[in-house]
Amino acid sequence: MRYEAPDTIKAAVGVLSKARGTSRILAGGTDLLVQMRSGMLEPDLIVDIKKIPGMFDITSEKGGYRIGAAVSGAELGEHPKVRKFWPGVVEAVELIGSTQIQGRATMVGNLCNASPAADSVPALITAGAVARVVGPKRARNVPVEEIAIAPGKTSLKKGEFVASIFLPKPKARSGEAYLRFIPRTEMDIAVVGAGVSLTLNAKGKCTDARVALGAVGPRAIVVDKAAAALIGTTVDKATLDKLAEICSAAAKPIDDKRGTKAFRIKVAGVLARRAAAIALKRAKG
Amino acid sequence: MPLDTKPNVIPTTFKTVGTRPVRPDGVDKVTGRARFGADMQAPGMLVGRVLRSPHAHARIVKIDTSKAEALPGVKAVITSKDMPAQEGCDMDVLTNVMARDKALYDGHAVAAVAAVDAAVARKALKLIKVDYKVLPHVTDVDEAMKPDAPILHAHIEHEYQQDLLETAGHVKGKKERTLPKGKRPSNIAGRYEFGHGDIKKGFAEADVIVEHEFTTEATHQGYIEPHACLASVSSDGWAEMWVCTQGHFMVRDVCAKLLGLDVSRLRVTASEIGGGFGGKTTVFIEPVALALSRKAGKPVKIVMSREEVFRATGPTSSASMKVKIGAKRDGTFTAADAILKFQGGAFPGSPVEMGAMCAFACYDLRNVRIIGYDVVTNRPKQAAYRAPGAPMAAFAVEACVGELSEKLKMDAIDIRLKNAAKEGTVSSYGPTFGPVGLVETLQAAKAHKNYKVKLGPNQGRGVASGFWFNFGGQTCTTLNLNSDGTLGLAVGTPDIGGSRASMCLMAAEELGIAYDDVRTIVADTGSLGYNDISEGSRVTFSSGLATINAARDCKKKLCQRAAMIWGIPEEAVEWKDGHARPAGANAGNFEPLSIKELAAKASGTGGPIAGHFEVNADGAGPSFATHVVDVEVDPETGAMKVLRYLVVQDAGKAIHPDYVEGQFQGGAVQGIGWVLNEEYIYGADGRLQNPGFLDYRIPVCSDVPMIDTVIVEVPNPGHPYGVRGVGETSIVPPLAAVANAVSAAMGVRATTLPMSPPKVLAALENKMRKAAD
Amino acid sequence: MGAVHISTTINGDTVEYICRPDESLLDVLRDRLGMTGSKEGCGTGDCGACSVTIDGRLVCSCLVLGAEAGGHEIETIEGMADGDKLHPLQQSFLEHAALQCGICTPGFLIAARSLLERNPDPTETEVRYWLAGNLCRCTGYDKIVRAVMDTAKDMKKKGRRNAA
Amino acid sequence: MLTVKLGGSLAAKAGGKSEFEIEGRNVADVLRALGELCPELKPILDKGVSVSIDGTLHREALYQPLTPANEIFILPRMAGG
Repeated sequence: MRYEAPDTIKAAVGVLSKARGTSRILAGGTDLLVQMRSGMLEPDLIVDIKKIPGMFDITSEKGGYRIGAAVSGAELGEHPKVRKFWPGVVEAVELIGSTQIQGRATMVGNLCNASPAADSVPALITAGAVARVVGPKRARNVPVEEIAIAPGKTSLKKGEFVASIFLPKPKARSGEAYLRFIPRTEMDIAVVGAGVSLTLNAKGKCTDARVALGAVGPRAIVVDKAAAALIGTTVDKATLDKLAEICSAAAKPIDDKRGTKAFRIKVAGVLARRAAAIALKRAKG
Repeated sequence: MPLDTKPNVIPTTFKTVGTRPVRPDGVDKVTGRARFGADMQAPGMLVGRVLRSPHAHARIVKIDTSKAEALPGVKAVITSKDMPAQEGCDMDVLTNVMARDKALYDGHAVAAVAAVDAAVARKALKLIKVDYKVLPHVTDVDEAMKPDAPILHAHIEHEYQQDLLETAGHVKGKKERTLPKGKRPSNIAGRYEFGHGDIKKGFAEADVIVEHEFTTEATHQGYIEPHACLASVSSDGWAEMWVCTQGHFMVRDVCAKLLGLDVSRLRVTASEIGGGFGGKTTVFIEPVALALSRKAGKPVKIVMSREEVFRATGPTSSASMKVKIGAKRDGTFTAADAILKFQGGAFPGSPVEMGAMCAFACYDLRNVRIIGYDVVTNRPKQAAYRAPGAPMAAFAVEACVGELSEKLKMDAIDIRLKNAAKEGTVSSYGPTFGPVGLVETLQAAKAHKNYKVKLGPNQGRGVASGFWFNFGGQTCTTLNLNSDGTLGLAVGTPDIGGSRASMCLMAAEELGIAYDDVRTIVADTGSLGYNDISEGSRVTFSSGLATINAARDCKKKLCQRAAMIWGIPEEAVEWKDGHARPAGANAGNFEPLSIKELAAKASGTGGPIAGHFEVNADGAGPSFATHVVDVEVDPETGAMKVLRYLVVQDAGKAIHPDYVEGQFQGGAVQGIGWVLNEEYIYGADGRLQNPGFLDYRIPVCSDVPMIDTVIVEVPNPGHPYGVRGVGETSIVPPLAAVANAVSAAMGVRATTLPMSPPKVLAALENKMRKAAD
Repeated sequence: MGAVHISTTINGDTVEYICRPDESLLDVLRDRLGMTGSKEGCGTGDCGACSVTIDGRLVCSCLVLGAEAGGHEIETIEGMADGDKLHPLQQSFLEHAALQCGICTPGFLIAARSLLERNPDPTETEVRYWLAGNLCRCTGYDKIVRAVMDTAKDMKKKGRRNAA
Repeated sequence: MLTVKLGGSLAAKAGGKSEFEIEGRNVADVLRALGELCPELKPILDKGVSVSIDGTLHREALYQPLTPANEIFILPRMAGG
């Protein structure tokens, strides 16, 4: 196994493109090292991107913020502006693992590990986040929902990696939230996750919404029907119950060691409803 | 103590005992200096690794190690061929540490390598080619009992007829039906029965009868330190081992037997031990490390990975149980019946007998019967886990007691008080109890503020009591007086929870000196006589008893020296407050001699002064406990929150109250994990699906509240200071206490553990559906 | 597999080592540098027994490669006491009997110190969630949480006294 | 005559008989006599059992003196955690 720590994106793309066998990007390493340890994965090349300038930066851009690929959950959580604009995204990222994991784990890593249960992904989707993908060709911007295509699989091509994630400026009177269910209070992988974002007009009617579910399908599920159910309403109790129903119906989970199908279907609705209620509160300010 | 007829006078006041000083090994443990199993190095040390079966049940057709042996850096490769059966060795243990003709569970060791480093060792394992013939497997206890289940051991036979009648419907899916008569190969390794009276008659007298079937999953002790050992066998056959174990004398004797060594040629030193809870009372990698070292001619260190710990050490049994209790309107129990079926993994020896003996031990029953089945399955051989067998049995029994209190509209503590075992009660397992403290724990629990807190919506309160025997066993200690009057105490029982502090306290108390003047060490197998394992909550009792008597022996010698110095008869000298004093006026008028002065004069008065005591300690008094817990259930998700938790337990005498409370709290939280989230999950392929702390979910800090404790002290007449073991009883009530609380909160009886949220939510929806139609 | 040469700072001292690229920082600390105070309970970041800080940030050393540790400030349990003077948390753990077997203790101490550096006055809930990544199987956490909270109180009192 | 009771698996091995009248002065006598009365028990007795005398558990107190007044229970050997 080879370990490389290039100091430019160009150099990183270079080694990745030339590499034979399996190569992996190392940012926080909280998934990578576990996979290596278990023997699940024996990469021939590891490219540590933390020496590349900008990877640790959180920079404002067109009213939004660009988060570098190596920014840890802890650092993100300590950024007052980001926390104020996207509390749901920050909370979702902060749910990933323990304090120790937070010291290393990155949002980009959580996205590119392509786990169906990744906590930050539903929240990033509902926040309308866009990934900056760099590679042999010129950099492209990809909506986060298009990165993961199946468990452990991404749409990234050989030589490509995600250099940063852009969180667009939230609209006025908008709010978002992410909730997940785990058996314990900490340290577990999400059994179900639900992210909701919504925007209200001056009259308190919902004009725009996004709903995404985690851990109930091979990848995060964007539930447009649920969003549609919110739009045009004041997000009253009846609407929330309808939202729950739609989300439960949209969930396509499996039985596994972490939860049953029936449980995930029911709880997907419950969490979506609860997340929407929090988002509503936040939108009202 | 055998042959000791002196009446035991238990002091009522203590100077040192009962205080809470800092433990002697404390500073090393907060600074990272303490050396645990994996922390030891040896010159030229090799890394040992074990190859494990990926199959739950498979015949081992052939093992080709040639490629691994040829790999540069590999110094030894072994299989069962290198560990031939020795005269009189325990074949089950030998077969468990290295599979012979069959792999009996996922994770069963089939070969091992020693190499210059971990990378080479890992590579070598990949080069070993094992040719398996996969066989049908069974991991569920009820499935394994079926007459047509896949058979693990041809030599285990059982006569089915009678059981199927007796436990009709217990062998699920197999109602009474005709079977070939006589013994036939089976996974039922034993059938045990305890009890007395006439249960038919008893149930006939009952006004209310409660009956339920229960299941519990296997759980792991979950000690944070994986098994580790460093073995070094030299060419002349002398061997040394450094190992984290609850019993280094056991490790020495068992390994010597398995490998055909003279016991005297193997010296074992116990490292600091990072948790055991029963899981380190047997051997796994130790004989393998010795065999590798013998073959390689170099020291070999084996450290298990966490995955190996889960797949290949000894979790406890899973259980399938049926309990029936009858009571009169006034709450008096008229009869109790239980059938317990425990699978103990791939070899006989599940703790079902102890579970059967503990099941109804809390109650004074005229008519009681307990039947236990020991069943083998394709799972790792179970090892002891804190009060082995008792928690599951208590879960089933206390759940029924809880339901009786509801049906009879009686307070949960009152109904237990009404039937509580006390001095003179004929226990459900036979013997008559001496002085015991169950009633006292129930009264203290009822008086505690937690029992009076008003509960909110979706909240429930659970109560449960529990029992554990506590053991004594072989113990040998030496107390050496140093030239400056300080003392070195050598015990042979590994310190798994602060026992060195308790030993110092007892020695200091007996000699009337300061706690800091005594230093306790856990001596290696070459320095002391045989000591049984640190198990059965026996250490503070047994090593404490031996320590106190060694101190008395020491005092006697000190008095002799003083008598010599004063030129008066030995009987005329008494020991008080750390000084030898003339006993009364007519003994003569001499300045008392302090222990320091006598130590300084030792060489001139006959040489070193040391106290010794050797015993097979008896008279360990049982410890009873009562737990009260409040939980809240989220009716929409089945999530459960423990709001407050109370442990009340009889310690006989708390030597170091901090560590007594620590045992109470630790046991309670292990129990909370067992009832809420911990379980061995097997796939259809018979492989363990959750061999790690991510999905084997032990409680984390944010899962639990503070654990309130009340120490009850009903002295144990079998110990000089009245000590009872406390380590194990604390894990007996929690399963039932939490289950009763959750049942109360959601209004449905929880009968399967763990009560993970999916199960709780399913139960709630079931209830609503029922209410709907 | 090409070994990597690393120069870094551990507990204030410059340290140089050579390691394989797939070796964790924990392996390096324990097996190459003889610093066995950091423990391996799982090797997958689930137990926290290997907790160290890197540039003041709490991490599991089993989830860091030795190869990436170059040029950082690493703090381990071996550096927690100031000579023979224990850190207040170490003293408090002893006085509260906040350890039984002691295998998880170094990890808890490093994690608790990093909590008190950021939050000198934590609530019980904050303490419990911050320490959720440190598993203890012996104590039920009660005495550990008390030890951390009492240390926070004492340090605040001292702080006030020094200020006055 | 000592009255000796057997618990659990031991009674099963003794052909279901759980109470014996035995001539003897101590535990050793009792175990020897039981071994002779029920050969199926012998291997278990040799491996080691727990003996409860008046409610106190003894592991291998072979020469513990016994009188007809004692309550004597032979129980399976126990292991703890």
